[in-house]
Amino acid sequence: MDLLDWALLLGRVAVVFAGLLVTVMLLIWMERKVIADMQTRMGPMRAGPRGVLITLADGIKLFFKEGIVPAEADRPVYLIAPVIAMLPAFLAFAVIPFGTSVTLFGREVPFQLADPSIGILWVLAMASLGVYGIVLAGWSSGSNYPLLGAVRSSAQIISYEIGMSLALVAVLMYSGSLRLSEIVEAQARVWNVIPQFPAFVVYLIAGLAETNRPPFDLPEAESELVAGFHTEYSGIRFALFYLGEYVNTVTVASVAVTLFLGGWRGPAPDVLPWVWPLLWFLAKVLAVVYGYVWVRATLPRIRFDRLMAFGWKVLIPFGLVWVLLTGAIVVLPDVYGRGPVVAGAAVVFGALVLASVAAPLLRPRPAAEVGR
Amino acid sequence: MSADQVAFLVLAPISVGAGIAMLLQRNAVHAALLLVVNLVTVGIFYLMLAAPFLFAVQIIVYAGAIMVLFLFVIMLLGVDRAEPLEEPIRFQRTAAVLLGVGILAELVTAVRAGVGFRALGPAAFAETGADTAALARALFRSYVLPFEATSVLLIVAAVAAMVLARRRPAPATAEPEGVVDAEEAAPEEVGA
Amino acid sequence: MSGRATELRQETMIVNMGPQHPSTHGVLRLLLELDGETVVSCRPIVGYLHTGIEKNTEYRTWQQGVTFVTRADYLSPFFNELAYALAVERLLGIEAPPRAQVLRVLFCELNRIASHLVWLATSGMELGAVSVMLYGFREREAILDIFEMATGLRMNHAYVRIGGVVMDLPPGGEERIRDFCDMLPGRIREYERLLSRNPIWLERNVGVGVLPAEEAIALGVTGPTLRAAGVAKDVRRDEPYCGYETYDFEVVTREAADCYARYEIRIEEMRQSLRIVEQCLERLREPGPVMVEDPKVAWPARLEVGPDGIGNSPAYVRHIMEESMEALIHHFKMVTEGVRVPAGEVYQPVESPRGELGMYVVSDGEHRPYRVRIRDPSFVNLQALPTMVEGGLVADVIAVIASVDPVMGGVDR
Amino acid sequence: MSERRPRVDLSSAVGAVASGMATILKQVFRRDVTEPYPHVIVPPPPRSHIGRHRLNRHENGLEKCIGCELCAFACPADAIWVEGAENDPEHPVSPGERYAKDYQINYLRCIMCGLCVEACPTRALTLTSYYELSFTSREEAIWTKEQLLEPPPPLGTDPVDREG
Repeated sequence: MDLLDWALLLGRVAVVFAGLLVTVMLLIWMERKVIADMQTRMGPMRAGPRGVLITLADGIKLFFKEGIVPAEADRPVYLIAPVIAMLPAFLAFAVIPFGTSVTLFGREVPFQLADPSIGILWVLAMASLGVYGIVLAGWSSGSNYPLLGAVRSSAQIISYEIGMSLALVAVLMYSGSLRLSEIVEAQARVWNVIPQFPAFVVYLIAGLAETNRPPFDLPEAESELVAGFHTEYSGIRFALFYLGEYVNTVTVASVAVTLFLGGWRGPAPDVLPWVWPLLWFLAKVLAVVYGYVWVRATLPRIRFDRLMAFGWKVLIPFGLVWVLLTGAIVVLPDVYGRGPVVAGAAVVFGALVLASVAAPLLRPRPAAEVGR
Repeated sequence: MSADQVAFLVLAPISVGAGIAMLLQRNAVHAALLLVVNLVTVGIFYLMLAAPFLFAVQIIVYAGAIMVLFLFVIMLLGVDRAEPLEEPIRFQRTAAVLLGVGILAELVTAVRAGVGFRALGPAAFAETGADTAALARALFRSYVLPFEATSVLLIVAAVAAMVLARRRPAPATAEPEGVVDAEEAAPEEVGA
Repeated sequence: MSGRATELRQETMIVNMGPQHPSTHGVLRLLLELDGETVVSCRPIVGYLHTGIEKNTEYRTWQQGVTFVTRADYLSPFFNELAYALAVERLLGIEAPPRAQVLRVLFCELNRIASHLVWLATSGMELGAVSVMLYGFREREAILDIFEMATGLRMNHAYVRIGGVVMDLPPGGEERIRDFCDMLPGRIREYERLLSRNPIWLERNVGVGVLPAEEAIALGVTGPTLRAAGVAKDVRRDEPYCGYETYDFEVVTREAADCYARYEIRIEEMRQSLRIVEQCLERLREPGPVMVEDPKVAWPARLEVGPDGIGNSPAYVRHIMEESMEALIHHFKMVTEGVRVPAGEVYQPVESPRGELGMYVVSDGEHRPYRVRIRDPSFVNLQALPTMVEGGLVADVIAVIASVDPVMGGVDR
Repeated sequence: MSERRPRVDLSSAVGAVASGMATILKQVFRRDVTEPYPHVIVPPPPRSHIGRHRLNRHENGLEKCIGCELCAFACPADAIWVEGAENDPEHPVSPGERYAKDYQINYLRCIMCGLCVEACPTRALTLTSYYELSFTSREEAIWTKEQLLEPPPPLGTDPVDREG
């Protein structure tokens, strides 16, 4: 590595950082607009054309607001918690390939900050660190509502991380690599979302929980815990939480795009070949986020005990079974050849269909059901 | 001086410092946090030694899961208060010192002798980037029996912990508030 | 060892939910004792919105009282006004003209829909269904527009007066209400599509906050909360007023006694109210006076809108100022002294959206009430809150408050 | 407390969520209900008396108010202060014997109930729907006779309230 390499690396970091900030800015605006649209409202209209600068305005406002430290707070932890919440969110994005590459000064510059062999594990590692910000913020505020929020959050994030990891494991087994660029390569023909649809669904649900988005926004749950872990935060420190949360949303959506939706792949004309993948990537991320906003507009907030039950009793067993199946799909043809495996799968599938048809008929009719 | 060396020189004092500070810290949450710092720096050392998989596992499992559970318990039970000073086990301190010295001696001898360690060096993995695959091969082919035995052991331990920690189901004549009364909970099921 | 462990077990957390809290319907304060997230005990504390409405009425004329009581339960102003007016009319031994009665029923039922829409909106918001909140308020806005068109105000109308109502519907008013009646059923179906079978909505509401009939009756609970326990109690049916016995509607009940049953009841009640509104519109085809003729009782005002705003009509001004000295004297007497109500006491209940809203009015024969006591259903229903939430989770507290739908203005008066 | 748990099976849950999401999407194509207030002002209905009062004059410029204080009597909130006085026959302020020497309405007390205009025997006092009332001090909230005699400007033109 010579000086130019270093400069290019630093440049990439700066560009990605700034790009992420701008994306978050647009994303918040988009979310507010989309949900307003779904609620027959207009949403923000004042700052900038059709309110596009509203996030900037909010950010500036928050920056100049007084930051209050509660008397009961554990001061050092309280002050550092927002930073801890925000940093992993940014770091996680480092391994996402959001385009192909471009040649600058005679060097090839990939649209990805780093492509380590562990790839997706880096994202998981950073996601698991992100919980500290929330937990510490809740604990250090020295107040009851944040504490409840923090407890909820740590339980929730740890639980759903398992479900999320299982979904990712299935994809990794299917693609045969941890390296994100290779996973994107492997989707040149078929996007993973088709063979790995169950994993996709599990991932999206777990992703909602990981980013504390409705209907899984229990750590915040404004109607129960006021604002959950960040009840006591104000000013720029509150803004950091907000920022971290949305960067997380971008990351989760980006991972979904990379692992399931073919990453930056998409039809592209020959002009400016490096721009199109970028646009495709952005479009796919926005589509995923649109889906998240749509879910937010539709669903009520789930209750905490049901959330945990859903995570442990539905998502994780389902994920385990799916990992097992994926393993069978990947390994068995190598061992026994294609034909017998397909035949065996057909027999098992048929038996399952038969069983699912027969089961309701055999079961005695339950008495008066609730919530018809 | 290479970039790795610079990083090491910066991180090593932090790591050791965090470890020592953790021991000296009275506030349980602060101590746990310092442990997290220590774990993360160790993870970065793994990264510098070209063992990214180990790094990921270190962060995900130790820093991400175990320490969060620690914090969870500390916050939930409010253990961040002063503990009683009397020692439940007699000669605890003497035993601790003896054991500590013993382990130190063992470590020193082992490292000096280099018994059973084969220095592969980063280069062996960095070429192929295949440390994950090598690890998987070791775990799931060569040592699959011990691996499975360990997992069974862990599951047994987890189930046992759940059984021990479980509250006895409230008796049929539960009081209207639905609180489990202190007297009703048998002492032995409260977990040691 | 066991001593310390039990100490841990017993450790509970006291949480003040409110008076500043997003989902306590204003300024309700709940002192919650929590064991983890389980509610061990719940003590509702009221009084943060005390406005002295009851006491104030003792220092105003009988007619001015309407403007006070309408502010008690601010989500159902017509019901407050109606209960008060009916009580005073009973003391006076008069009855409002038929058209006024129909208008009263019409506005009360529209008001019931509006109030239930606010309930739907707030409970949607409190359980996290934000869109339902906006849809609920959106449709309520249409009702408020109707109110504003007819009474000139969106809330606290002071529209129902002793002896009738202050103004008839403006021209075009009936069509406007009819349009609304055409629009709403589709919207109600939309709410149901969003919520009724939604798994999360079911999880949050079914089996939550159960209040069986015996307990509900013992605690004096009325309204949808009582009807959700299968008790078909409805003042409109049991002690009809304003001719409710001549309207065709059903008293909706459910057996489950939980939050979901209350949800179903309120949704169905909106439909029943629409039925009544449509019947009212039929009856409004017949013109007639909206205020009693007796100048010793009737509030002397004939309002008309002009370029300068709303005020007494020039014809009426000419009448009292130039034509009839007697009318002018009555006008002055009514405004300054008001009506003299014979001594006696009366309890007049009406079925408000939240239950039995009663006015206990005592007169000592003077120009002012001796005492006006409002039996507000929110206040009484709040008593049942601890019974419903204790043993449940914090999140259930929210669902239960939402399903009881208290309005603190009515609770604290 | 009886345990009643909802029975939710997968297919009906997925169906319900899907129909809910479809309902939400339907709203996207509905007209926005937002009133972009200072840019577009929806006129209140004619009867609306959500705004300030207005003291009226006869066509010949004399004030309609005769200082009878009925409005102050009718006001349940004690928001109106009227001081009547004898008209100077040479320069009458109002037709008749008396006029309002002082007339004040305290908008911190006023509840917009409209009893005052119902009490006014000369239609001297009317209620308008000019709702752009904002004050920064208690003194400003008490409107004097001179202010009340001014007809209200069209909505949306008060410089104080320009940006809502």
